[in-house]
Amino acid sequence: MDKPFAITLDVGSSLANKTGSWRTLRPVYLDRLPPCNHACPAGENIQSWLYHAESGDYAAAWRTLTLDNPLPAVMGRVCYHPCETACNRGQLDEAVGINSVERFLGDQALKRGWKFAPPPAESGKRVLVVGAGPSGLSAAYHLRRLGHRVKIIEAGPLAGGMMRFGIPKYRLPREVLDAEIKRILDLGVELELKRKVTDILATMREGSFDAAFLAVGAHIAKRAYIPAGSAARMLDAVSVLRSMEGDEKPLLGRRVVVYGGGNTALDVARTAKRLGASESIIVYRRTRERMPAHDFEVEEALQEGVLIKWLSTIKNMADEGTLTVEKMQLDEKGFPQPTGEFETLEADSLVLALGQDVDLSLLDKVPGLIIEDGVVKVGPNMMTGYPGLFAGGDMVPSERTVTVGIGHGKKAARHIDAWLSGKTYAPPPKHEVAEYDKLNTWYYADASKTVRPTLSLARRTSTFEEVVKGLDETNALFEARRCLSCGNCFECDNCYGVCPDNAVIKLGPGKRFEFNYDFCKGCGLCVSECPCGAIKMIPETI
Amino acid sequence: MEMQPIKFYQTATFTVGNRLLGEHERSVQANMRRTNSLNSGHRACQGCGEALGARYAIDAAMRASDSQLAAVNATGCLEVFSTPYPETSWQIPWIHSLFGNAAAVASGVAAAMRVKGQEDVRVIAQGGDGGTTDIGFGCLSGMFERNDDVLYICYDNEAYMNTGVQRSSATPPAARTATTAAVGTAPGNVFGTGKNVPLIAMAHCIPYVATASVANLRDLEFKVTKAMPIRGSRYIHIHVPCPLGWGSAPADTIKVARLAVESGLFPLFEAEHGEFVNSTKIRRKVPVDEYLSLQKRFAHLFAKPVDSTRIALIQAIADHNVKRFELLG
Amino acid sequence: MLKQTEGSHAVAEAIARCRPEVICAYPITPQTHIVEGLGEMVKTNELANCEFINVESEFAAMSVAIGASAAGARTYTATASQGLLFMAEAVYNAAGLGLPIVMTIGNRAIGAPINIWNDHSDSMSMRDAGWIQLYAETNQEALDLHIQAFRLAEELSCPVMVCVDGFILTHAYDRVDVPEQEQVDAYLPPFVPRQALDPAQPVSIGAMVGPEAFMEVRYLAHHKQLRALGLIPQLSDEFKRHFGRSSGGLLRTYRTEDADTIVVALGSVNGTIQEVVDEMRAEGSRIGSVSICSFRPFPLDAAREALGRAKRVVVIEKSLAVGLGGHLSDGVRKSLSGIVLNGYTVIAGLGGRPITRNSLHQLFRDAEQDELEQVTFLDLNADLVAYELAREAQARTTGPTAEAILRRVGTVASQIA
Amino acid sequence: MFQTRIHGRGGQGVVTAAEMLSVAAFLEGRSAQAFPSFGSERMGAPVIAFCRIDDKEIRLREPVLDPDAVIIQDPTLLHQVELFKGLPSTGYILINSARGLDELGLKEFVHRFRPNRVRAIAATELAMKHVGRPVPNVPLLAGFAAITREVKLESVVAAIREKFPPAIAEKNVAAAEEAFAVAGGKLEASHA
Repeated sequence: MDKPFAITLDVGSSLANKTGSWRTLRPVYLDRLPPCNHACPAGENIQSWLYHAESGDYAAAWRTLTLDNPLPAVMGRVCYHPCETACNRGQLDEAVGINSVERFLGDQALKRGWKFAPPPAESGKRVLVVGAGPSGLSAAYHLRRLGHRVKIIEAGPLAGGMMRFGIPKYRLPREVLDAEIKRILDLGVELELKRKVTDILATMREGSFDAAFLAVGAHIAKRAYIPAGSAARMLDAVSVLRSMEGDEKPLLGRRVVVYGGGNTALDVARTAKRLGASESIIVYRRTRERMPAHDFEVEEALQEGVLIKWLSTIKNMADEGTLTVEKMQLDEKGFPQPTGEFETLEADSLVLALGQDVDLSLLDKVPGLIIEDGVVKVGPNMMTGYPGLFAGGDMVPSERTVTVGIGHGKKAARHIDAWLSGKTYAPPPKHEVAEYDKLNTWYYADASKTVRPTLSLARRTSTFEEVVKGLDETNALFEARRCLSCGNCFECDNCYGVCPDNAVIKLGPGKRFEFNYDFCKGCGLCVSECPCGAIKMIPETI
Repeated sequence: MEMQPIKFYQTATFTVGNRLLGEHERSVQANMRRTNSLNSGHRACQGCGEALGARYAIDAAMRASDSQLAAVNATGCLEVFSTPYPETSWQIPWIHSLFGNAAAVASGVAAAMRVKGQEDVRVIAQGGDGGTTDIGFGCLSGMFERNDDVLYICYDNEAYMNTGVQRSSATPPAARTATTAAVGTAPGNVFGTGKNVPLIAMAHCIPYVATASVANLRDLEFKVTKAMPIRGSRYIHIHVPCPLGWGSAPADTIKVARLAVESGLFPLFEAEHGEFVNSTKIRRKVPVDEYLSLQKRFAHLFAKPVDSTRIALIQAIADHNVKRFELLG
Repeated sequence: MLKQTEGSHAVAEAIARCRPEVICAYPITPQTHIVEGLGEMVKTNELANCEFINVESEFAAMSVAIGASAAGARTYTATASQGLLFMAEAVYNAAGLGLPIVMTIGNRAIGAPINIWNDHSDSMSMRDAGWIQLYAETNQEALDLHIQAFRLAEELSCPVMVCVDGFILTHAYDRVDVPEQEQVDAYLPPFVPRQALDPAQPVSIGAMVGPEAFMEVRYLAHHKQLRALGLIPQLSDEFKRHFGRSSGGLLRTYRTEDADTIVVALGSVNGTIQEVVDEMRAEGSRIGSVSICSFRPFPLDAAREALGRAKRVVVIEKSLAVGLGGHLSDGVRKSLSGIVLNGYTVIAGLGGRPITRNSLHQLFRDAEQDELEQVTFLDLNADLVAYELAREAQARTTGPTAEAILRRVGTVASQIA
Repeated sequence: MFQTRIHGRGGQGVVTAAEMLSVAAFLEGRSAQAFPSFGSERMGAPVIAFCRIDDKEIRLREPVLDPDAVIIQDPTLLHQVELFKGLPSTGYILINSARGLDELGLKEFVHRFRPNRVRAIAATELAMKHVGRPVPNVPLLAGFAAITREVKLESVVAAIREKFPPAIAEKNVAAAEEAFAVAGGKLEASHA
């Protein structure tokens, strides 16, 4: 074409005009820490396993999940999911049902028989793990995957610790627990049952272990002095729940009173109901708001007919089972103070659920340890005062939950691994947290949480069937897709689409994007319109 | 042709792309091989809504026409920032003639294509609100009346921005421009009878009329894609914020456009052969204040004492739109 | 084929033989009969493969033409008077974009006062728009010039205006030779656009050009017209070979050899002038005339060649450059730069005022005696003007002069001379 | 050169008459030029049209100022417009009127012209009779042919057939032939 001068131009020639020079701020992509991950005691990378679940790749999701936690099916049932409390979606409609998706993935794995990948190489090191509870199993799993030979020594008759002896069946079916434990052992972890380690250093010498992780559970019930007649029937929660695992079911009678306000108290009260008690009453000295037990459990218990007497303490128990209860009131600091008002309560048995202690006798001969309030001091690397001796779970100062235990196990394993090769493990630096205000939630459709079905009341009070059911595949997928992917690019193409200067380069599926700073004018539209807050503006250095 | 809402992809129902969707279901803008009809290096301001709207619309038209497209451009920002000698940002056959004749020039191009047996080449005319609703209005109406085979797209930024923000017939009430009262008891544009060009286009009973916004890409692309194959005159009126003229942050361009839609001040609807057929529902209704307060051109409404009277008048306009165009539920 | 027909119809037939692909039509007297004729031919399919578009204004007419031409179609339109002024912006634009549009001007006066009769004020207002301007002397030439105009426009990528005197030619029944289709096809090849809107070869047409290149763009437009000075006679000669008659060219001389007095004019008035020249020659005067066909580009050299040896030049102007005199005179005087002779500008025939043999005869006699003013108004009603000036002097009435004068004339415009 | 001026009102086919006259002359191989004085024809407004006939090319573009013949299609114009301006005593006058020249008050005036060159024809009546419309132009044209002999009747007839669609043409031809006879036209002569 014979084009007239100047008035007719060849297409696309403006590429010669590098508008990037106008910029005073430049956009940069970043990954922020999703609040769920931030809140998870087990350090799960929740957002990233949900990402796989969203596309229906459950195997990949499960593999990502189990990089941090070997017991998803268990966790999906018993975890108190602080992740959901932290979830940004909670401020939009309702938190993502992370826990239920985790359980779905765990159950899928069991159903389909997914296995862990064996360690790439053997390190030749031997590590002893004391206690087959959540913390011990977690440590053993991680250490094994890192290539070390691991042996667990467990005092009890079965592995699982508190997961088995503290948590009732109706919350955690035993076949689920057994299956997930077996999968860990299948990795080549050695387990010795019914052996109580009395002298840890001796045991290590015998077995010539290079290091040890101590994860003994808190199985000793705390006692409180309550004057009682000789015929009065008084038991402790730990033994009640433990005996539930044996053939000899505990005899609690028609009228059961449980003393205490923790989850264990609720477990016992609900168990009593299932054992046929017509009355199951919890006596607690503070108010519902101050109760350490999780509210959803209180709710379930109330639904099942458990009664709770708030602001009450038990003064004594007479032979014929009459309890004297004193009303309390909270002072300005929130502490319960006696009122001098008394009432009586008829009970066939009183179960004390006032907390538990750990048996630390195995440490008696170990020098250099600091022990306070019945727990062992450990460093940030989970190592006790004695080199090579690590500890976690109920044994160390911390909240006592399955999730925390699993987290300790993982953390300890990483440090043990480093220690064994004479190094120190430095955890990767944490990204800034992706707060709600970093998101542009307009792009997310409204989709409320999927409620997990629950067992009918009748069956709940008469059987030990699991109360809360799982999600099926479709609603698990739906739930996974409610994730906002806070702080992490999910390739929605918004930045690529909204740039008025075509200054965003799309690198293709899974490869995300990059900026073309030759043309980016720094308007910041991409930042405002990024739904998940994975871009930020930084000053241009001139 | 029905708008297919994307179901079940909560994470990205309203985003540009969606890795969980099939290629064919994704927006043109999500495509790695999109035309970039208006390519990089143009001289539009930071966060220019018109540059964005033009690429959205023309890329969609390119896909719909299988790249058999020619465009006519009225004088205005779009023309000035896209083709200053010696560079052009257009990737398509494009011509600029005058401020007021884009519609007529397009009629001519369409006639030539018809007579040369190239009816597969689709013709688009585009201009700003000044070139469309004011100076180009006669040619536009003539094109409609002849039902010439042209898709006319108006990028409405509600004033003459190219010449330094003067009032146009598309300037909304109370908005400040260089040619509206700057001070006094009621600064800004008057609460006139208004001039709703989409409705005037409908009065010509042309096959298709629609309004769209840069804040709703899928809706915009759907309408362009629907309009392209129709023979005869078609009109799409796209709301494109102007950070310069509106006094909004460049980064807020889409946010502002979204609030115009969500408040009801800029209704998104479609009409066929003069009849209203449907509207795009408001997802999260907001009061007009949220929209107005982001823009310096309305700042005087919020200066102490807040001009609640005129804000209420604007709210009334929004509420009227919500009723008239069935924007809720 | 010989025909006795109306000028407008003859032009319409010529246009049809040129196979235009897009025709934009908007009615305005006295051009209307041309597009009416073409519309008829498109309807009856006598003119096939042509889009006939009824636009809503002259501005739109030229705009549609711009689009059609830019898309590679051979494009035609016609207008006059106010219509040409209404499309002015687009007229300049078409030239700026180098689009080979051909447009007929049925020359007519410009208001106010509104006046539908013939003069050249309309086309003169666009003389610097960058279009080539050709003026027809007869209906035969009007017809022929359109055929040449398409050749010229398309070879230069430059629009061409063919100016035809309103009523005097457009509405006159005359004998014309309408060429056969084959003849025209042989002379005028199909349109091959220099640039076109084509998805296979996309370009951006109509870029904004700043000070760094605008002068050059304008110079090239000028240069294009200088090239036309060579091309116009060439195409005229070629036309003669094809059609056996001469039409167009830059200018034509009539009995100028040995002439002391030479009259210069545009368009149909040349016929009357030649009659007068013959009368005066018969009476022994050494007088001749020059009919300028190409006003843009202006043939400076040819004019100098034709007029350079005369003692005096009388330019008859059908338009008034208010406050100066005439437009044609500017070109004529410039062409004679450095040559000493008497030059007279005569404003005549404004708004359809008949230019009669008698008046011209007297005028030329006065010229021969060098008794003319620099600028003379032919057949001006001096009394009327004097009266109106006096009236204005004593009563400062505002409002249009036209009404005041018409009251005094007190007769319908149909009355002749 | 023979120059004719036709006076009438818009709607009476004044311009058409001039055009048909020029066509008739053209058909006889002569140069002819017909044109109106006036463009925006409105019903009822006075209209003038001209026709020049010559044996050589006609270059003159001025209105007809010194006509050889004047055709008056509407006698009501008689006292409004200077109908006979420039007409020499040798000139022809043809007036559309059922009444005689005397009744029209032209008795005195026409004395200065040759009697056989002045005629009044009831052209409108003839048009009503044959065509059904009060359009006097065709009968007057035939009358013109009869008294001036500038064009032959068959040329006028041919021009009529060129100008009108067949049905209407034939009615006009009939009107023309009667007018020609009324005007004293000698057919055999015109055929000679």
